Formats: sequence, structure tokens, C-alpha cells
Amino acid sequence: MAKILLNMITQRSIEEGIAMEIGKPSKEYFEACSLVEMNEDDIKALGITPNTNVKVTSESGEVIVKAVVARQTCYRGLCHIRQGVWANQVVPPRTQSTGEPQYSGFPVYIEPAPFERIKSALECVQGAVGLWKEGNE
Amino acid sequence: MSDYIIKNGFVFDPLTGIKGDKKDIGIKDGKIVEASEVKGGKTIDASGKTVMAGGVDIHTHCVGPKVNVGRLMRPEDKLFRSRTKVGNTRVEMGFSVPSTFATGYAYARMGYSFLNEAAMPPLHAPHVHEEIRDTPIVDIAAMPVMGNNWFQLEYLKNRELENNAAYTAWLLNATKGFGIKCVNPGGTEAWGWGMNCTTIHDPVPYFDITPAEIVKGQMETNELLGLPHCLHVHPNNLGNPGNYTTTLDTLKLAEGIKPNNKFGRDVVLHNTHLQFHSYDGTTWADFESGSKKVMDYVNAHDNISFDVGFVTLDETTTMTADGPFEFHLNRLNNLKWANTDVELETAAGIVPYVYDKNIKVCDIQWAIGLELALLAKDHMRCHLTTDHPNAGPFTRYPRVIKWLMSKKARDDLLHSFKWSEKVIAATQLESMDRELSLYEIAQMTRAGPAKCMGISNMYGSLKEGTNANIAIYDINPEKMPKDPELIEKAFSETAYTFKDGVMVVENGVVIATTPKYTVWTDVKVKENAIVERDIHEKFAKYYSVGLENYKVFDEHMHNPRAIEVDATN
Amino acid sequence: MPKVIKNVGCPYCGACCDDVEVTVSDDGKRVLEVKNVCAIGTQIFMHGGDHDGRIKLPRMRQPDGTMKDVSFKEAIDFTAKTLLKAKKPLMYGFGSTNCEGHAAAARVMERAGGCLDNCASICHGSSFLAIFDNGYPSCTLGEVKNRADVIVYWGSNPAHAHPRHMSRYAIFPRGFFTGKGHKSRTVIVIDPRFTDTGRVADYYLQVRQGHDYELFDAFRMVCHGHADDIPDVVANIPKETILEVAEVMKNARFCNFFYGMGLCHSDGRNHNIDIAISLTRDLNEFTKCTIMAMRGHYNITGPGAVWSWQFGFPYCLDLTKKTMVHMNPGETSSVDLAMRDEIDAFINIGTDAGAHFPIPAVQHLKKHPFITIDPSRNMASEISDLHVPVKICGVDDGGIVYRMDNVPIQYRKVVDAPAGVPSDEEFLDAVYERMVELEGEGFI
Amino acid sequence: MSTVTLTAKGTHELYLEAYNVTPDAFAGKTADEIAGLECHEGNRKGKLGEYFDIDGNGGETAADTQIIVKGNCKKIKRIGQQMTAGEIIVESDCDMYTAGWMKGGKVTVKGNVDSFCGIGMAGGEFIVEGNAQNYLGSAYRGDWRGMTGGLIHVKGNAGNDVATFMRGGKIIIDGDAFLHVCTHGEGGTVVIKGNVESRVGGQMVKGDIYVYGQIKYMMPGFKYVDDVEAEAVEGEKLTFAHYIGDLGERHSKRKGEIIYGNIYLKK
Repeated sequence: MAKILLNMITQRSIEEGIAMEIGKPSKEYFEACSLVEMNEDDIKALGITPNTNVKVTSESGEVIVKAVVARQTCYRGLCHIRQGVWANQVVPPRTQSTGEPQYSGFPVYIEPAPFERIKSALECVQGAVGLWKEGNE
Repeated sequence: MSDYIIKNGFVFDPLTGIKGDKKDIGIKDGKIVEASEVKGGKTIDASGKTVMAGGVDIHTHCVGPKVNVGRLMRPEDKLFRSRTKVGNTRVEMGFSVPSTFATGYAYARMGYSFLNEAAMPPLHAPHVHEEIRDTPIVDIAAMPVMGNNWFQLEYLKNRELENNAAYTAWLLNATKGFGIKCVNPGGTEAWGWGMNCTTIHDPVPYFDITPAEIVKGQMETNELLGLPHCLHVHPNNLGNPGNYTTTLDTLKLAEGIKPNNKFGRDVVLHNTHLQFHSYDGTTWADFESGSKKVMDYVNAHDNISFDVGFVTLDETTTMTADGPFEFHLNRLNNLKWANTDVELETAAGIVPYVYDKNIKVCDIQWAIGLELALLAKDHMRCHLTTDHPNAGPFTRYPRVIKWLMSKKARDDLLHSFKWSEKVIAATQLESMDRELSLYEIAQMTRAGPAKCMGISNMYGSLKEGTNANIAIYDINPEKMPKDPELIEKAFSETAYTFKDGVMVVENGVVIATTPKYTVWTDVKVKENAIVERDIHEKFAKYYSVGLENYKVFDEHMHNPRAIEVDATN
Repeated sequence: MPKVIKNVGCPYCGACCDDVEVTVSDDGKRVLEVKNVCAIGTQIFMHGGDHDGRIKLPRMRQPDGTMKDVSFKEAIDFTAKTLLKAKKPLMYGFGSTNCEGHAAAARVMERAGGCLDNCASICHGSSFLAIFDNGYPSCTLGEVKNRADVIVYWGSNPAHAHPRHMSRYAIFPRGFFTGKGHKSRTVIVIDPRFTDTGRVADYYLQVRQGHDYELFDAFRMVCHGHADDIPDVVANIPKETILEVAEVMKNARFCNFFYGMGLCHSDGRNHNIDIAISLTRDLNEFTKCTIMAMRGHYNITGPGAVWSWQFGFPYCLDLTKKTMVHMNPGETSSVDLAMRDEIDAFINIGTDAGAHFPIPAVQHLKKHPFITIDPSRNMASEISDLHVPVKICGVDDGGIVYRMDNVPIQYRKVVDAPAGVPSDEEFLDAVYERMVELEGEGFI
Repeated sequence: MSTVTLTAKGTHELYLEAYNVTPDAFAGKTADEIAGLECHEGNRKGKLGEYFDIDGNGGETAADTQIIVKGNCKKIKRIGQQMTAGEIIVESDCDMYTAGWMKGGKVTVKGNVDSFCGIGMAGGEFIVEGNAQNYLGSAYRGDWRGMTGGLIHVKGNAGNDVATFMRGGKIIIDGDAFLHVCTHGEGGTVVIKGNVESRVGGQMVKGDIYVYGQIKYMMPGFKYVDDVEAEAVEGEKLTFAHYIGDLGERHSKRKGEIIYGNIYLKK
């Protein structure tokens, strides 16, 4: 098992769009967005099999998501988390004075975290502002 | 609502022939009445002041999609250049392309009450009506552009005038539009392929029709329907040296066509912003005025009218449905360029432009505008515009009036130019002594445009029974100021503006607002199955929006005021 | 009898499909079936009207952290007072509000003296910055359908973000001069990922992420006669490919660039679009060429239009002076305002800043009063002090929206909202009236 | 020269917009009158006296007025905005638009400045002893007239968008710069003594850029032509590799010769 440095982007996907309209607290949204899409060889380089949980760490935060092989292929070195709650745990808020955060193209470390739990959307957001309690779902 | 008597003002009302007589004007229930009919109303002392009907702007780009792109793309037009709000009005932003609030308030401060938005892309009609709602005080009409519309190109090519008329009536109804506007007829469709039509005989790609056929056909259609306004044309070849020949070719198309309407309109063709179409010379190097050649023709033919499009020597924003022209302009000045081609209908381009008084061409353009107005014999057919914001913002009308009324004012400026000798050589302005009178200014700014648009029963006059839209300027015709700057000042901010009988401006400050109206033309025509079928087919196949969503919904119209036209016979 | 309503606009993406057919229940309260709509749009219609999951009353956060139902009157009063108390409140969102709502919000924030911003701030704001600097040679979508024979999707993925875009407007439809549909068009996709859109392309260029600007420059070099000076590889694309694709663009009859977040969100932001606009302009020397932003929400173009005509700026408005308006993204943009702690109250309307802002920005915003106005529960509502439910524009409220090409589309109401739930406009107008009541005279 | 000393009290909760802290506004005013000048904290219109202790009177004209600003100015915007003459010395960090649209005189900041400083500058001198953030010496949104004259000297680093739409004047950065230097440049000179990430001279029409360190990613539109000796900063004669570009951009001709933008990369 290893830790690798990748270039991360976050974009819209149709799965995310459908799930978002069903509701952000829904199971569909959780399943659509709490994963990181990578090149197959980068997953191998991590020493894990696809569908293993990983920890993604950026300059501004960290998040646990599931590593999957990107169907919309990422070249080696590039990874993608669908836009939304989990991606935004690590997206740097710096805007280059344009108003737009660094959603595309920022360095992240990815390391295997097979035994870590993926937080729910609500836990991620409420947790960040001190409102999270068990049973809030 | 209060009633008023406006006492002792010098009244100028060309539509009733009043030329500066001292006369009292009454306002009752929002209408103009005989002063004696007002009992117990408030008295406004207008002694030593000039009283005119509310101004009528026949050609301005004040609302709609390209105006709004102009606002959006120019934040620098707001930076340190906006008026600081006074009182409890909404904020007023922008210089060359003001916000809707700034537009309404500024026109009201200048004593205007009616605006004709000169180019409404039909597909964007709901947008135009949304902006009309947010433009306070002034009533607005909008003309759908029809010089490059696929339906009409086909009907006119086949000389199916009745079908063209039926479609035109449908389009006016669908867009809640006012009249027929043609911009660079055929040339804008050619721009769909990056091309243009620069003479009236250039064939339009694919459609195989010429601009001449479009203009003539639309003029005939207009008179077949009997619309209040005549055909309103921005001819081909705008802004190019030597283009006065294209202009004359276009104007000649009106020969033999007679007005047919019940609105008191005498003309069949209105050439807008004639200044941009009166250029002589062959290149920018030998560029010179062609105003005399054009005005000789205009003065001799009384079924055509024009507005000037005065260049005001400001930094402004050009915008027109003449898409290829804006691309061309952008290639000259290399500033930012916006363009929108509108499916089946039209296009628009927007480019910021600096009319720099140190540039010879700009100064010649400035002179040409003034020459046209000074050469005109009938100011009922010569209207004051700046083609806002193309040749300058409408807020410069008072400055234009100063130049027209004072030889000293225009000579001082002419002689201050860096290239003044060259400018003088290329124009005739220096030799012209004429100074227009307040009566002629009233013709140019209210009576003439109202008559030409067929709305003189409602606007542009102080006739009893018309809407009480009145401007009172702090200028005494018996003691005209020596300092021309005072003329500009007086026309910039009225002493009082009344709109529908409500005092909306007092001493140059907006103090109230009032319900304002959207003026449109409701034409009844015979049922026409061919046109109905064509409409359904084009919407099903080629438009990107559904027919049922294209027509402006009634709830999206703001205070409609329909002009009824029965063309069923 | 269930009723079928035709020509309905879809309240999902900026493609604003207006051919949706909705079947509603007898009582006009529920949507039973929808036709001509993508998978995402279907979900939205199904959430409109009066159903069990719908929130019908405002919810106010209690000291113990739980939410309690309150009346709309209380919600209006709380919102008005929050705005009046703040020195620099921010109202942000508007991706799913009609234009009437945008106008109402502008009136409220002008009076309150605060900042007003829309989702473009974190989405196509870069496009606005580029338009400010370089213009926008564009067209309506029907022009693309009727004329365009070369379509470039650059940093955009309509297969996922605008599901019916390719079939309605860009690749497949048969237009007037494009009678053969797909066969008459060449499709070029440029994206660091081999997306589902890339799969329908005739040319797919896997650009190195963050280096689009250089690739645009290389294309421009071809237009300016410097093809020979292009380095062997630019942004991972070999010179031969660049030359080949440049020829396709130059030889088009009508070429259109559709670009998306791939340009807006990566390094350089606006400059990636700015240079795309320059390339568009260059190509007009050879052919006809236009460019269009793939705007996200169905009416995110709306606030840009409404606020431009009201104030002259499309987004990031600072109305704090009350006598004039200032705009400068980077300063007056929501995420920057949040990160720099420039503001002291936050209203999230018709969007979900809780889910879509980087989390540190959310943490900063949460230091101050935080209100959400939105039909449904979302991440922002779940951290708010007050959540006000409103009608869903395009489902239980009508109004004008602007499609991605600035074409206004008049949306229809298809079902009734639960009784008592106001539209955005109605709620904001009530807040304005309450502010006037608390302070005195309103605008004339 | 009269000196007015302002000491920030730190009483503002949000950012303070001190657009009247200029020699032009202070000239001819007593300390009391200066205290009455307007400023803004959000939507609250305040007076300078509420936020600063003010000592000393303004000179007769802007040119003979010096302003020294003490205390913590990290959250104060617009100091020196649109000034035409005189001098301002800020002893701490300060925020956005410092020396914005400046026409003359001198501003010295002893700490760091935030973004949009020296924006739209037309003349005068602006010295930053620390770092500057983004859009240093750039143009206001939409304006094609960026910096047209004057000198900006940042002794530390700068962020992205240095000198966008620059048309004249000079910017010297002793440290590094990030992305986009002189984008849309139409004149003027930028000297960066450290390294730059990328996009130097993109869409550049005219102007000169000197880089002493490395450019990580060179624009494809710049082409090496020759080595030259030049003095980018007075007294520092060095040898540079000379590139012309942006070959993807329009260029005008003068006397039959095409005028390009220039990048000089230190050998």
C-alpha cells in the first residue's frame, strides 16, 4: 500500500444530477458522489483493488471516499470526484481573485483507507460547522 | 391625482401650430384640457419658461437583449461614471448604456415621455417586455426587426405581399411589436455565413432576393396593412466611405409609394441615423461629407423622413442588428466584440467605440450630423436622435440642441479640433450660419417623430385631449442666453416634467413615478391558412423554441396600450 | 381525468427544453407522468406539487440545534430584521428562481445595502470576466441547429450535464442547412477525460488538465500564419493533430464552440475563455464561428440578465453604498467574501451553498446568521438558522427564464403548490414590505 | 510638506473602505476636518475620525501633503485610491485597491498588500516592501486601459494576473509571480526577478517582460530569436534570451516591421 500524489478535478455527472434531485440526504446521492474516479494503473499503484475506500487529502481538507476505475477515462495522474459534498471537503477555496474556487486542478494525496468509514453527506456538512449529532439523518 | 394649470409659459406645439405664444395649459385627470376647465388645481408658474409636449424619441436602443449585452460587457462604463443617486429612486448605473432605471429617469429629466426601441429581435420579445416593465416613467414601443426574417425573405421573393402582410400582423401580435424595422436588409442574413450585402442589389445567399426587393416589399406591406408608423430602415452599407450612393438608391425605392393609414402619417419610409449613411470619399483617408447630396434628395421628396444619429464625440457603445458591420468595426478598433445571431430572424453586434475629437474621421462624422439637420427644409421630417448609444448616449441630446441652436457653440468646438483644417475642408459646417429655433427643435424632438409614427393623437402634442405629457424648460425665448452652455443646461434638466398628468420631475430631480405603458400595434387581418401552415412548419422544424412559448404571454406584457388597425379589407 | 399540459419548460439545465409534456392528476396537485425529458428533469417534476415529502412551513433553528416549524409571517420578520441589522449581508443563489424573483431580490438587497450574487460566481463567472475583457461572439441554439457543421465541445460534457443538448441543438438535429443531421456535422471534443461526449466525437483531443490556454494559443498561431512555429507537442497534443483539427475548423461553413467548467474552473479561469473568444474571432476571418457557454441551471442566465438591466452588472454586486453599485469578482464574489470574512449575514436562495461551496467557505459563512430559501431540504437548509420553503419555479410556479443562449423562455405552472407556500418573488416582496414597515418610506 | 498621521483604532468589525485617505482629500484641511471625511464599513457610512486617531493638518495642496498610516490596516481598502500627488506611507499590511487608479505621488506600504493594488495606475510610484496578491497593476474588469504609467515595485512575491492589459509604465517584482503576466499587454515593462509558473505574455500585442528566474511553462506562441544584452533595471546589465510573441495574437506594423511582444529570459 502506498500514498500517491494526483491532480484532482470535480465535475458534474448524470448520476450525480439524478441523485441530487432525488435529494442530497438520499442513498442515491451518497452512492453517486462519495467516490473517487481514477486511472486503473493509479489504483494498482496504490496497492489496492478497485472499490476500496481511500483517504483523499488536499491543502484544505480530507475526505474518505471509495476508489473506482473511471468509466470516463482519466489519464494517469488525474482523478475525479463528482461535484458535491465529498469533493468539496477537499476543494481549495482559493479563487485566483476571480470568485471561482479551485475546483479543477489541485494536488491531492491519495492513500488506502480500507477500514475507514465514508461519512454521510449530512455528517460531512453539519460536522464541519459543529451541528452534527447521531440521529440527525 | 392633482389637476394643474401651467400659466404664462411660452408654448411651442408644432402639431397645433403654436409658435411660442404665451398660453396657459390645463391638466385634468391626466389629460390636457383648456385651462379654464381646471377648477381648484395647482398652479405652476411657467413665466419666462418654454413649454413643450413630452419628447418623443423615434429611434433609441433603450431596452432589449443587445442593449443588455452592452451593459453586461462593459463594467468599465460604470466605473466612476455613474450618477450618484439622490432621493429615494432606484440606483442609476452606467454612462453610455445606462441601466433601465437610469434610462427612464434620465429621459424624464430631459422632458421625454415616449421612446421607440428601434430593434427588437422577435425571438427575444419577452426580454424586451421585461425591460420595459423596469424602465420607469416613459412609455415604450418596440419594433421587431424584419429585414432578414426567413418567412419574409421567402414571401417577398415570391412577391406574395398578402402572405407577407398576414405574417407581419401575426409577428406584431406575437411579439407585441409596434412596426416594421429593417436593418441591413439581407446583409444580416448573409452574416449567418460571415458575409454581407453592401449594395441594394447584392443577392442574399441561398434566399436569392436582393435588399432592394426586401425594402420595397416591406414598404408595400406596411401600406397594405396601414400601420401607424412607416417602414423604418437602416439601409445597407452603413458607416463606409462613399455609402451615400447606397443611401440614395434605398431612398429612391420609395418613389411612387403613397402613404395609406388613418393615423395622419405622410411618409412611407423613415431612414434612421442618416448621418451614418451620408459619407462621401473612397477610403478613410479621403473621407468627406456627403450630406448635401443626400439632403438635396430628401428635401425634394416629401414621402420620406429621417432621424440624424448625431455623433456626440463621447466614449460609447455601438450596437446594431447589422452584425457584419460590428465585426468590421471590431477589426478597426480591436476592442471587445459581442455578437448574437438569432435563428431565422436577425443578428446583433456590440463594440465599444471612442469618438475621439483628436481623430479626423470622428470629427467629420460629428459635422455631417449637424449638416443634415441644418440643411433640412422640413424639420417635421428630420428628427433628433443619436441612435443611442451608437453615435452617443441619449443624455447628450441637450448638447446636440446647443450645437443646432448656436453657431458659436459648434464653431468653438470645430476650431478646437487637432485636425480642424482638414475637418473644415471635408465638410461644409463652418460655412453654415443657420441656427435652429425652439419651434424647429420642438418639431425635431416631439411633433415630427409623433406624426411619423402615427401616434400624434396621443403623444408629441399639447392638443386638448392628449395625454398630459409636458416638459417645461427653464429657457426664455425672448431672452435667449448668450452663453450656449445655458441652452444645454436647460434641456438637460427640466423645471418640470409631467407624465400622464403627474409631476415626475421638479427642478431636475425625479420626485415621483407613474404607471407607464407599452404601446403596440394590434392588426386584424383575414385568416390566412397558408401563413398559418408556414408558421407551424417553421416552428416544428427550424426554431429551437416551441410556437406556443414564442408568443409573448399576456401576463408578461406591462400595461399594454394597443393601437388598433383593421386590415381585413 | 388527468390533464396533459404541453410545451412545458424543463427546470433542470441551461438547455431549457420547452417541449415537455406533463400529465397531472385530476386535482391538479401531482405530476403523474412526464414525456420528452431527461432522467434528471423527470426527478424535478416528480418533486413538485402537494405531496407528503414537501415542506410546507418555514423551520427555525432552536437553541438546542433542532428545527421547529414557524409561520411565514415569523419567517418574513426574521429575514427582514436580519437584513436590516447586518452591515453587509449577502444573498446568493438564484439558479432555480424565475426572473421575477431575481428582480424582487434586487429590490430587497438594494434597500438592505448588501451584496447580491448568483451561482455563476462559482460556475460561469469566469465567462463573465472573459466577456468583460473580450466580448462574446455568439448565436442562438437554433443557429447551431440550422447552420453549424463543425461542433466543438471544449471542457464540457453535455452527455452528463445537458443530456438533451446534443440531440436538440448541436449534433443530431436536422436543421435548414443541415438536413443530414449528424452526418452533416464534424464533432470535436477536447477534454482531459475521455468522457461520454468524447465517445461521439470525430476528433477527441486529450488535453493536459490545466493547459487549455496553451492549446488555444497553438490554434490561434495557425490562424495568424505561424503554424510552423508551433512546438512539437502542446498540452499533450501533437502538432500534427493541432494542424489537422485547425484545418477542420477553418474549413467549416459554420463552427461553434461549446465550452464548460473545464475552462472555467481550472488555472487561469477567465483567461481560458478569453483566449477561446480570441480564437473564435480569428476564425471569423476564414469562416463563420461562434462560441457559447454551457450554462448549468435552467435559469442561471436569468439573474445575469435581470441585474445587468437593473444595475449594469450580471453578478457579484456590492450594493452597500446604496447610491451606486460596485462589482469586482475576487472581492465581491461570494466565496471570496466568505473566506475573507467580509460579510455578516448570509441568505442562500434557490441553490445549495452547503453542498457546493468548498467546506472552509461554508464554515466562514456559518459564523453569521444563515437563512435558506429553497423548496426542498438540502445541505444549506440543514445548517441554516431559518429554512423557508417556496414554490418550485417551472413546476408549481411560472415565469420567464433565460436559456444558455440568452433566449427568454416563458415557463408554465403545471401543478398547484401546497396552500400557503409563496413563490420566491412573493416571499421577497413581503420581506421588502416588512423592511419598509420597520424603516419608513420605500423607493419611488 | 505637512504630515498627517492616522492611527487605525481597529474599531471596524468588517472591512473599512477608506477611499478618502489621499493627499488630494486631505489637502487644505485641518485634522478635525479630515476626521469628518466620509468612509464606509459595509452599508454604514462613517467618518474617518471614528476609525482613526488623526494628528496633523493637510498641506495646502496634495503635493505638499504627506500621510503616515499607523496601526493595523490589514482590513482597510482603497488607501491612496485615485491620488494625484503627495505621499502616503502605510506602516502595516493593507488591503485591496491600495494605490488604485493612482495618477501621481508616492505610496509606500511596509507590509503586504492584497489583490487589485495599483490597478489602472496612470502615474506615480507605488512601493510594496512585502508581497502583493493578485491583479497587481492590472486593469479594472472590462477596461482595455490597464496600467498606463508610473512605477510599481514589489519587494516580495506577486500572485496571478500581474499587469493584465498593461499599456505603459513599469512593474518590478523582486520575488516570484504566479500565472498570467502581461496578458493582453499592449506596452510597458514588467521585470520579475524570481520564477513564474506559466502563461507569460499570453495574447500579448506589445510590451517587454524580463524574467530572471525560470518560466515553468512557456507559451507556445513565443519564439526564440536571439540573445541580447539589456538593462531591465537600472544598473543591472545582463544577457537575456530574447523571445517574440504572442504569435497567436494580432500585431501592428511600424515602418513595414511587425511589432511583437518580447520576453527576455535571463541566461
